[in-house]
Amino acid sequence: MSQLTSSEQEKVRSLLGREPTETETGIFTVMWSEHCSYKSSRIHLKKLPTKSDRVLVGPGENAGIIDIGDGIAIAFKIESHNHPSFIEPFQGAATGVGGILRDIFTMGARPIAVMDALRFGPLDDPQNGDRNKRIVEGVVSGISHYGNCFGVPTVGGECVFEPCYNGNPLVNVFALGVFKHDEIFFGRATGIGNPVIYVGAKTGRDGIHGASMASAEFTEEAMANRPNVQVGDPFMEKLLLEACLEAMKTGAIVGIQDMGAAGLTCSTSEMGSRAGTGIDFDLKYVPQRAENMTPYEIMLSESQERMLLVAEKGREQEVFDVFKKWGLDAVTIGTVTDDGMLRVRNHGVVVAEIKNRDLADEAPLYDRPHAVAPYRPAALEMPAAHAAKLTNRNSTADLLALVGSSDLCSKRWIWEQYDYQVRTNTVAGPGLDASIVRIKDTETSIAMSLDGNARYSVLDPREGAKLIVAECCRNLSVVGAQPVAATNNLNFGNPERPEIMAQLVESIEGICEACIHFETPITGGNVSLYNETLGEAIWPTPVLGIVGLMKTAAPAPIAFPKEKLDVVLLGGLGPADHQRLGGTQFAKVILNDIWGLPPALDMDLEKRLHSAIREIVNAGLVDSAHDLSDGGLAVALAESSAQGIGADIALDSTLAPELLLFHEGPSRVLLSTTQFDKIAAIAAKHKVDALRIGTTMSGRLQIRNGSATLVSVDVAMLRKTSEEALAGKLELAHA
Amino acid sequence: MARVAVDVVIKPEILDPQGKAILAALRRTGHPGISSVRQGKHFDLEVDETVSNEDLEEIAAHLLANSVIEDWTVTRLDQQEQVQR
Amino acid sequence: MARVAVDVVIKPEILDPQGKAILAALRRTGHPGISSVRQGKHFDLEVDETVSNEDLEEIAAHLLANSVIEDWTVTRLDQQEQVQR
Amino acid sequence: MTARIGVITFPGTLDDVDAARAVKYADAVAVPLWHADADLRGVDAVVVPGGFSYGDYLRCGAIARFSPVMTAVKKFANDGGLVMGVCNGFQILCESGLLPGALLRNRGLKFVCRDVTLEVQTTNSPFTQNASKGQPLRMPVAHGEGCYFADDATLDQLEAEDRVLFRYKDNPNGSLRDIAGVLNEGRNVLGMMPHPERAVEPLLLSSDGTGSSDGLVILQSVSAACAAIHA
Ligand SMILES: Nc1ncnc2c1ncn2[C@@H]1O[C@H](COP(=O)(O)OP(=O)(O)O)[C@@H](O)[C@H]1O
Ligand SMILES: [Mg+2]
Repeated sequence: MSQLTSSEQEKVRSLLGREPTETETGIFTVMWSEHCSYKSSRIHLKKLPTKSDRVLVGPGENAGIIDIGDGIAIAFKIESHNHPSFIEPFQGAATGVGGILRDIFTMGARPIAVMDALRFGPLDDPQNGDRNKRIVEGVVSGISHYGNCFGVPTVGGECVFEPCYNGNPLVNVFALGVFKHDEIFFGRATGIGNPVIYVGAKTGRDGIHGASMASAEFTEEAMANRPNVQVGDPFMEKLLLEACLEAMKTGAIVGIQDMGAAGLTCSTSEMGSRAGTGIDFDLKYVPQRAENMTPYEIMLSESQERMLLVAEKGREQEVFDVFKKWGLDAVTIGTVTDDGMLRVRNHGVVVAEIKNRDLADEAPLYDRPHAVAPYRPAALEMPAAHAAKLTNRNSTADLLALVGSSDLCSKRWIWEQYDYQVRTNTVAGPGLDASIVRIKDTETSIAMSLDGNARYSVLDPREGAKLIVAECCRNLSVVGAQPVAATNNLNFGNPERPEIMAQLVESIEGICEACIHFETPITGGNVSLYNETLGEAIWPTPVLGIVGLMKTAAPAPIAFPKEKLDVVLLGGLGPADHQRLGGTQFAKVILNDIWGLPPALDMDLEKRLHSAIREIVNAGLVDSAHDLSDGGLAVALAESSAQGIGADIALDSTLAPELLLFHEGPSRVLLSTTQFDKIAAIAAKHKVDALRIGTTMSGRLQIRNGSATLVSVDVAMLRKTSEEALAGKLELAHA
Repeated sequence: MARVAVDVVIKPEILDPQGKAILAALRRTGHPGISSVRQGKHFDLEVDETVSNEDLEEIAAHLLANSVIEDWTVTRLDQQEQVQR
Repeated sequence: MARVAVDVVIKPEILDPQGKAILAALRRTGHPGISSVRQGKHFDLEVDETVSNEDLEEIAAHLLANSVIEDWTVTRLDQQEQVQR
Repeated sequence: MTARIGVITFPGTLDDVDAARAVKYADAVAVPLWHADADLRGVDAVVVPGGFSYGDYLRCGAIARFSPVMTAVKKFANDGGLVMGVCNGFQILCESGLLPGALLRNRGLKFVCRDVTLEVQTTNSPFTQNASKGQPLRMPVAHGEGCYFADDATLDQLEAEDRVLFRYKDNPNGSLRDIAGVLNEGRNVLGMMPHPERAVEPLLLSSDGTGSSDGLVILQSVSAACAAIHA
């Protein structure tokens, strides 16, 4: 459990001019925790680009908001629930979904899509495999339970396994909502004398200190100390959503904020500090589920499904009526004041009295040392022993191993548990490069992609971050969307270690460079630090969520749909070498190793490729489209074949087979088409290569290079290997 | 062969949304005399004589219940006696 | 105030895939002595003196259990006695 | 005269908006009905849509059946009114006793969201009168408890009386005899797990090859049956 440091305690004393009460100490501890105050990351986050013509609300609010035309806006954000998901996977993941959904609808937007980025320890880990399986099952069913019952489609995500997540799984959830420009609400307590109203679930002793727990490493002691588990009630959240949106329509609500981390403390002080006002309230009015709760416990409880709102004085009844209709508690607990103080009473007696500004603006800010090389647990060159293993390989067997590996196999076992089509907006659900939801009654759709390849980040955090942004934007472009804005979740280890802090700083700076280059300003995000268990830090894992806009239309499938189409590799074969093979899935699955550098990214070329592929797909010139990412060319071919028919591919390259087939150089897209000439013309215009590499055919995927046949495999075999892998590894095939 | 019942309930301090919803339904359908409902799981096991009380306790704690949020009791039905921890 | 337990189990002739999955897990983790597992629901109610045995029976039969697929027992815990139908 | 089809909203209902939209696609008027009102507003037919009414706590549909609107729906159905329950709506109708049987946890123990193919078993119903016997219909399922169960005698009777309306070609949940939808004795109440209201526009999910508007034929049948009542 993180506590205030002695200098922080000193600062509290000097701000208050006296000793804090027990409740005040609790309030400062959570508000100044890493989770709430971003004290280690704030000075670096300031570097991020946050503006464009479309950005209506940038970082700092509950979610970022961008304009999408027609008077419509979207709000979106990503949030982590890593620690709780380790302690209790089902509830931890479920309440993670609940939390991010509240962030969206507290701004007035109706959530229309969720995506999840998951990281687990390997399912076949000798020591932790069984526990990892239970965590996977728990997390996926928790997300499924909450999202499905709330009624928001979970339209995609990603799921990766590495040993560094054995003791520290990651659950990052992205949510996106839609509303009109004039329906936007803020978490501001404006209007002196206005009533402060508590709505939703009763307050219990749940998750007390969740925020400060999320700011400390796991120790044996913390694991034994488990009363922090919060239980989510998605049904209550659905009622809360409908009631809040309906109450907002009355015009009687002035400001509204969800109670997330640090519950009542955070919502009251943030609403006050944003508006420059104070809030004076009495805990005796707070609906309570448990008996004899102390002021400290009520202020720090993280019971779920609660909101705080400020109404226009005299119009409370309109608000109460709406909440009553939906069967929810709504009670006035205090008023907005002009003195800027957070004043908490318990049956009239003041138990805490703090300037709101002191909690928000005076929070500590650290420039933690980072002038060292980022922590890097891998050699720079390919270990010599691998050279021998690379000769005379059976590339067909390697491809099957990759297609059936836990990172690359079909994630159907996961996403079929999610209702990815409720509310009938899902144009493209899980399974495509990007997911697409249409905005009803407009011609616009939103495409979205989550990515975060930590193998690249651990080898070079700056280049890794750029590659992630590039991949997200490439995924969006492949379905025809223009990337417009981003959110990010920075999952790192202990920032008090300079080599970890260096990873964080390098990653943030890489995101900056790439987001400027690809014109996707960051509108918000989340930082999750101290992802370490028993001294073992996770790899640096920045996860980007990027959204794009497109005219509503069905995108091309990934699948090769029919015979005798030209197979085209837009962007060409690309350069490759063995140093840059070290971060690939080939290195991981086949050689069980990691070394070297991530694939080389030319951001100018990448951006030209995005323009070219958008123009090509939007002109309706392709029968299928799929970008190259993990696993490289051969895996992309296998995926397009497994979902459709096969192909006969003839390459002519001097690259060694493992490089040719499996290098992960970016800036490449695989197409099938009957209109190669038109595609080549568009590609030439954008100065991008368009290489005709083969023809689609039924039954088999065959890859030749010159006179050598590298791969020859049954499409049915590819499909079976990909589709059955995950359930098989989870040992559920026979359950 | 013996019959064993294991009852698993959510710990008292932890929210039980199911129980809450059932209680609300009972209120609406005219049962004001019920003041609390908690929903849990019930398992009926058939075990042979090789299964000791310690085995049962371990099965309940590790497989049937989630000790982070649930409590449990193990009862041998033929003896109507609760297994002590 | 009295405490009442209601246990609801799927009828024996109906397949219980959850119970089967648990049994399979027990086999895998080395508990061959368990020959059958059936999973059901357990309810803990707190009731006042206005609530008769007939009321409890009716609540169990009409709300807590679905008689098409489930059987149930009602037990007043203070008396450890099963309410007779 | 245009058919007026009621769509019920319980706390926790999710598919009411989609159902209302689908009703409009079938050239009928959607009339919102609220769980707390016992008034059906003079509608010609009622859709009990999917979702998680009352959180689906206890058993799916078990709590919703006690709501005032369901008292009205029971009376409406007993008087011959057309009632169609989809997904959670099917569960509610079974729990209410308007349809035989019950819906158990999926055999695979997981929630499953997937496109399935149904086969129309009979056109002798107001819900399938515009379809043809044996017609395959593609539409999604999305449920955790959709395994249809009834005892053998009941199943035999359903079959003997031609009351199995749809069967799965690719059973996703373990339903007995692949049953996806059943009728009541009066043939005026339908329950089905798959979602016709989600399959009214080919655009959605078309790139997986799953985009379908096959659900329309069911809603159009209802719409036509309502119009016939007026005629
Ligand atoms: N945890 C998950 N939840 C939902 N969908 C997932 C999840 N993991 C993977 N998917 C889906 O599986 C497909 C393949 O994922 P991935 O290989 O990560 O895509 P890409 O390489 O294009 O980013 C995507 O459509 C993705 O949405
Ligand atoms: Mg992709």
